[in-house]
Amino acid sequence: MSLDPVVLFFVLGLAAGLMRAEMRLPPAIYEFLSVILLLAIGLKGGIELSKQSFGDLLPDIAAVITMGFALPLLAFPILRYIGRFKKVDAASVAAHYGSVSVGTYAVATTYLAAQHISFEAYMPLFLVILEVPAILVGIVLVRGISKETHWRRLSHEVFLGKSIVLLLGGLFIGWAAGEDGIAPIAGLFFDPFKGILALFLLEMGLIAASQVGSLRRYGLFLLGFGVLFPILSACIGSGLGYILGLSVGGTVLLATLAASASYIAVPAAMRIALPKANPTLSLTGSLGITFPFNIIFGIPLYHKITQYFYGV
Amino acid sequence: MSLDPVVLFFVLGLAAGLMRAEMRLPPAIYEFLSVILLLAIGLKGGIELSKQSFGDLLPDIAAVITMGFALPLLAFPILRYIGRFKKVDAASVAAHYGSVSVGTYAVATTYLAAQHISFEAYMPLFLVILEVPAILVGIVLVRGISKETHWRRLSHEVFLGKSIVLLLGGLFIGWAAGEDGIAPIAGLFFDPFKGILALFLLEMGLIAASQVGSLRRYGLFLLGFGVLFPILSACIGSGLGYILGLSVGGTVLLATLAASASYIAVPAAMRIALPKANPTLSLTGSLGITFPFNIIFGIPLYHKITQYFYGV
Amino acid sequence: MSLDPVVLFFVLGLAAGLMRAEMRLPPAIYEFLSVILLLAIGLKGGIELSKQSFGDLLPDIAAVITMGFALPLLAFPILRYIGRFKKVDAASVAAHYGSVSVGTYAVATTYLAAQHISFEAYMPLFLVILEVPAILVGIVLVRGISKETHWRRLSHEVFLGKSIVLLLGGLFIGWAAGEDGIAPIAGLFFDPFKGILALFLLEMGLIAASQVGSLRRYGLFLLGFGVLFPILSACIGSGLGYILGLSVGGTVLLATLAASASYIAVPAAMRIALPKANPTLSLTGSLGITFPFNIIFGIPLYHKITQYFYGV
Amino acid sequence: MGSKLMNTHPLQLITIITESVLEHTLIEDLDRLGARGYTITNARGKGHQGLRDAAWSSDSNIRVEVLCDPHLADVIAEYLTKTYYVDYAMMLYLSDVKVLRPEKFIGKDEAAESEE
Amino acid sequence: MGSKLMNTHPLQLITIITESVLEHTLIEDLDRLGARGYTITNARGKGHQGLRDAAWSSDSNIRVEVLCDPHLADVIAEYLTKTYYVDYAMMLYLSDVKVLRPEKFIGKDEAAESEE
Amino acid sequence: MGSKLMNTHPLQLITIITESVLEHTLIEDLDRLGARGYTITNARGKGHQGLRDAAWSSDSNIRVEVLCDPHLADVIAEYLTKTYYVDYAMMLYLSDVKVLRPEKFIGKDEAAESEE
Ligand SMILES: Nc1ncnc2c1ncn2[C@@H]1O[C@H](COP(=O)(O)O)[C@@H](O)[C@H]1O
Ligand SMILES: Nc1ncnc2c1ncn2[C@@H]1O[C@H](COP(=O)(O)O)[C@@H](O)[C@H]1O
Ligand SMILES: Nc1ncnc2c1ncn2[C@@H]1O[C@H](COP(=O)(O)O)[C@@H](O)[C@H]1O
Ligand code: NA
Ligand code: NA
Ligand code: NA
Repeated sequence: MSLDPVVLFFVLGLAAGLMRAEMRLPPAIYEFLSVILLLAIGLKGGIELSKQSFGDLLPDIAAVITMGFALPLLAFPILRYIGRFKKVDAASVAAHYGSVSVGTYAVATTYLAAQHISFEAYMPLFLVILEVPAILVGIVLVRGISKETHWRRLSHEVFLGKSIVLLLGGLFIGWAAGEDGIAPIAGLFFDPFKGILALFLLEMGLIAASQVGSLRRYGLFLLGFGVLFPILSACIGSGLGYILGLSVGGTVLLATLAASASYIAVPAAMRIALPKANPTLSLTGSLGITFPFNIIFGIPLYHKITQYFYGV
Repeated sequence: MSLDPVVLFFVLGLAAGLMRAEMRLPPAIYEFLSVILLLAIGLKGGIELSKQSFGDLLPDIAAVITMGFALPLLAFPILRYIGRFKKVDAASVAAHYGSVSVGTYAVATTYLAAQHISFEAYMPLFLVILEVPAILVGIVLVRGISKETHWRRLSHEVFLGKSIVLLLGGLFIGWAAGEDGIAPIAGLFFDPFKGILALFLLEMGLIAASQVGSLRRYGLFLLGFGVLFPILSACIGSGLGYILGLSVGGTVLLATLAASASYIAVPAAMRIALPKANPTLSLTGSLGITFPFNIIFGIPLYHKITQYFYGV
Repeated sequence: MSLDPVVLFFVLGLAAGLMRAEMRLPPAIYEFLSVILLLAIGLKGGIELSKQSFGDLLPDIAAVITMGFALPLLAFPILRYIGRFKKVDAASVAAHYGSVSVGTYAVATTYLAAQHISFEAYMPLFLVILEVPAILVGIVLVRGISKETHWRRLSHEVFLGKSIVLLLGGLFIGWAAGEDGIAPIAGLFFDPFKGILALFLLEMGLIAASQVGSLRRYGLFLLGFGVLFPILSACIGSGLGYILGLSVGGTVLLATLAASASYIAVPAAMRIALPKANPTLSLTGSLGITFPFNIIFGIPLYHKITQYFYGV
Repeated sequence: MGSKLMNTHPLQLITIITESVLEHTLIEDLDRLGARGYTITNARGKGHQGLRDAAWSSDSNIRVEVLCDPHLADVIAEYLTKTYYVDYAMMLYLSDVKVLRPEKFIGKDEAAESEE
Repeated sequence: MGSKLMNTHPLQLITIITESVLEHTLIEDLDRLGARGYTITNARGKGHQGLRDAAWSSDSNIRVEVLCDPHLADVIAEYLTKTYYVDYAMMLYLSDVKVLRPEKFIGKDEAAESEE
Repeated sequence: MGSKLMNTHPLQLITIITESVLEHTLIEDLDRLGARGYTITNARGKGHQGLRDAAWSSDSNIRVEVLCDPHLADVIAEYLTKTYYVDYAMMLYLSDVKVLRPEKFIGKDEAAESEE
């Protein structure tokens, strides 16, 4: 199996980071790249949505939301009772793993594209939808539905976070303008997409490498959890895709979404909602273990799992 | 009428900003985008200029400069006597509205392109030319041609401002290298142009939304002025285009230039030349009112006005 | 001879800088542009390498390394005894001129492309290789192979510097993924390459212009050295290319590499290894004199020299 | 030693270094507690909570300066320390500074008072 | 309390927070008035003139530090306050600091003097 | 004047402005000498070694702050001055500041001691 060049960029970043080469991109550039990725994913989804009837999507959406609530509820007891994490840490890590990572999703779409496997147009919608429920679960697990929580401030942070607004905005613009309307802006959002993803992954590799120090600190349980729980989630996601009657491509994406762990939106929300949770613990897991695992081994594996479900 | 996607990006930014989503691009990226827009506009104009004789452009230039002096002189008494602005504020706001906005111009060119309406190659030259006279008028209105003004420092600021140098530089390089010479750099300046404009407008929407607070403070007169004066200016610009014998496209652009208000070059110059002028007042007008109005409603309206002149 | 537009961008930057226009790009953007340039150069070389056998490249590499050691050893006595520089300054400047400039190399490749002259695929490898030896020579000239030098820290700085890692990384990814594998990321790395180089050179022009002040301070010898030593080096590089049996294009590139002076990797290394060397002296030479000379006059001249060698 | 200007007025400068994620909450706090202004720069650093130098804001720092009268400085310092020190990466210090026109920072009445 | 080093010398630090648009004028002023150096960082903030946090420089802030002897500090503070306080968003404060090698900031003669 | 809080503790703040190229060496030095943390911002400036405001790091500045007890401050200041002042663009000053919870910066024992 030959590696996709975007994955090679990640490996390059990882290697350079482990050798302590100083190559970090300026934060402004990292943000620029992620804004383009988010908008591009949204726009692509929107264009496809504009081609077909929105129709009977509601049951699927409900099912996916349910999965978004279920995954962190599954992760929590594992972390709490097997991992012996403090309650607040277990809840926070569960929220990270219940939510999703846009970078992982993007790599999965290029993986499918390279194999000429198509997928449902509305997958970016699931990407948006899956960001939120796990955050709520994480908070409620610790605080109950207490009044002390700054729900106003928090829902602002959660629902108006950069990634959700850009994904939804892209979806809307893509849907409103349609394929022909979007064509003139393809030169920024579609043609360089994979190159931008490559550069983004180079940086992610460097960041992941910088987690190694804390990885050592948190030890084997986190390592095991960060690899095994995503595989478990992917099975659930893959099974759900099968039940919902998604295509193989769509199912692989849903499995990848389930398996991916957030490292931007959720950390920010947890700092506000559960300040007593140890932020390094969750980041070490999602960035230092699960992200690399998913990018390099996970996605092809979830493809295999899906093929198994579909009996291909 | 379906909205151009670049306008939708502006609307997205505006909406996100009004909902206080934190999505501002890093300043470095904003600057990167504007540098590319300015160079691209210049290069495009320069390529066209290289194809035809510069010929009898001088009368047109003179006429446009005259308009550049006339517009702020028209705005000043309205602001001073109807708006009851302080003299220095009236002069400063007049300078903003007499000058031009590159973002508005860029949107107008993509508007025309979407409708397959061509325009004169040398329009970017008018864009450059119109930046300056209004600034001079604004200063002289307050200070006369007094010696106290730091003319050396000021003319440096005005004539060597980033936008003028980049536009003129682009024009020159486009003219010197010609279409074939520029072709290899199209991959940065022309292919992603509309995408870059879209991202730029997303940010402009966020910035415009942040003006809402001060909008409330300055009230109805500014709102009225920010909408009606551009329409008046557009009529003047459109009439002038007609008299000069420009094409419909060129006339729409000249009307848009007349209607647009500066929010970068002039504010900077006014801070130095007229420090007693209230900078928020002018910015609220040009950024918070006139820019959104022009982008969303103005340009199609100025097209209508021009069609009326030409009896189309 | 008509100037390539990328050279015109450099001239624009130079002119704007000399007129003190404030147009500097944000540092983050400068870094973004150079990361893309470095990766693109590496990727291009890697793709070509993947097409042919690595074969008998080792002798060439050895010869080029030898040149990398020889050039600073040639520059040192000139600086020390004709220029009467302090020992440490002579060594530092020699290290700068013995090493290479990626920007100059990139301009040379577009120069060749514009003239439809092909060159050997592995030239980026020489670019990487030539960065290092001159640094070692510069240090040893001052300190001998003393233990006092922080060799560990220094070799880290030298071998894991951004430019080397990105060039080598690009080479490796290009080689591993091959032409087809890289095609999907061409939209960021290849299509906009020349435009990105143009923007990079605009900034370089501004930076070069800011060296004028110190240029006056260091006077005529530096000016002479900054022009004549590169020509001498180019002759050596060209001769070596001829002996190694490179194509005309490859020889022009080797001559340009020999003639170019480092302004990023070496200054950083010298600050650590030879802190007593005056950093402005070297930068004024490499950035203020040699870079502009090479970009505008040098590369065509080295082409002429090469043609002379080949009797074309 | 020090400035000999007649009309300088002693004030307190609070400098807070903390997680970027707190920026908005902090600004609201400062407003509420009565600060007349603040200045923010982006920063990176290391402390008890480890290295803070990330590409995204939840893992990088800000450096906030607030100039105010000593009493308010105490109020702000106490409040922030109590509210955030335990759970967030935060460092806070106070320094004595002088300004030329205290009205700008503490209101006219207090300025007159502090002059006495 | 404080540093016990024998050879520290008291100097004044002027910190100026103002509109980016003033950067060049300010540097010229400082040069002219005799400052031996300055340090600038980009900043954002809020004060009497409202929020200053824009993408372009006419609406963002800079933070300028100048280290110098107390006399020059007074001159600079007075001059800047007089020249810019009314019309520009500007805040300026002075603080007492110590340095180890005062020659770098105030010239050898004055350094010797201040040592006495 | 100044903060009237009972539980403030005087500490020293060292501010170092120097070449970006030194960032890593400096951090290692600070760690080795015993500093419990540091804060860094990017800066530009001018001093004896001329203008420092480049696009790449070997020619731009950083501004490093270290808060610590007076003794360590002296050690750090002496070491850095001795090691880097001659060859590098560097400026360093010390100021007296107060913190509310000194444990964070000087260790519990010393904190208790300094309270006496
Ligand atoms: N001793 C110190 N000197 C300077 N800055 C510090 C110090 N301790 C902490 N900081 C800064 O304050 C932030 C939060 O500190 P902490 O809560 O100790 O992690 C760090 O990321 C540093 O930027
Ligand atoms: N009390 C304050 N504390 C800290 N910074 C302030 C304060 N007041 C003003 N500033 C800063 O100084 C700038 C100009 O202040 P002003 O002239 O009051 O608008 C503001 O944008 C802030 O960055
Ligand atoms: N008098 C001063 N006031 C403020 N900053 C200074 C001063 N002198 C030097 N600096 C800063 O320290 C850096 C190094 O100083 P120097 O070693 O004198 O070149 C300069 O680039 C400035 O950022
Ligand atoms: Na997940
Ligand atoms: Na106008
Ligand atoms: Na060389």
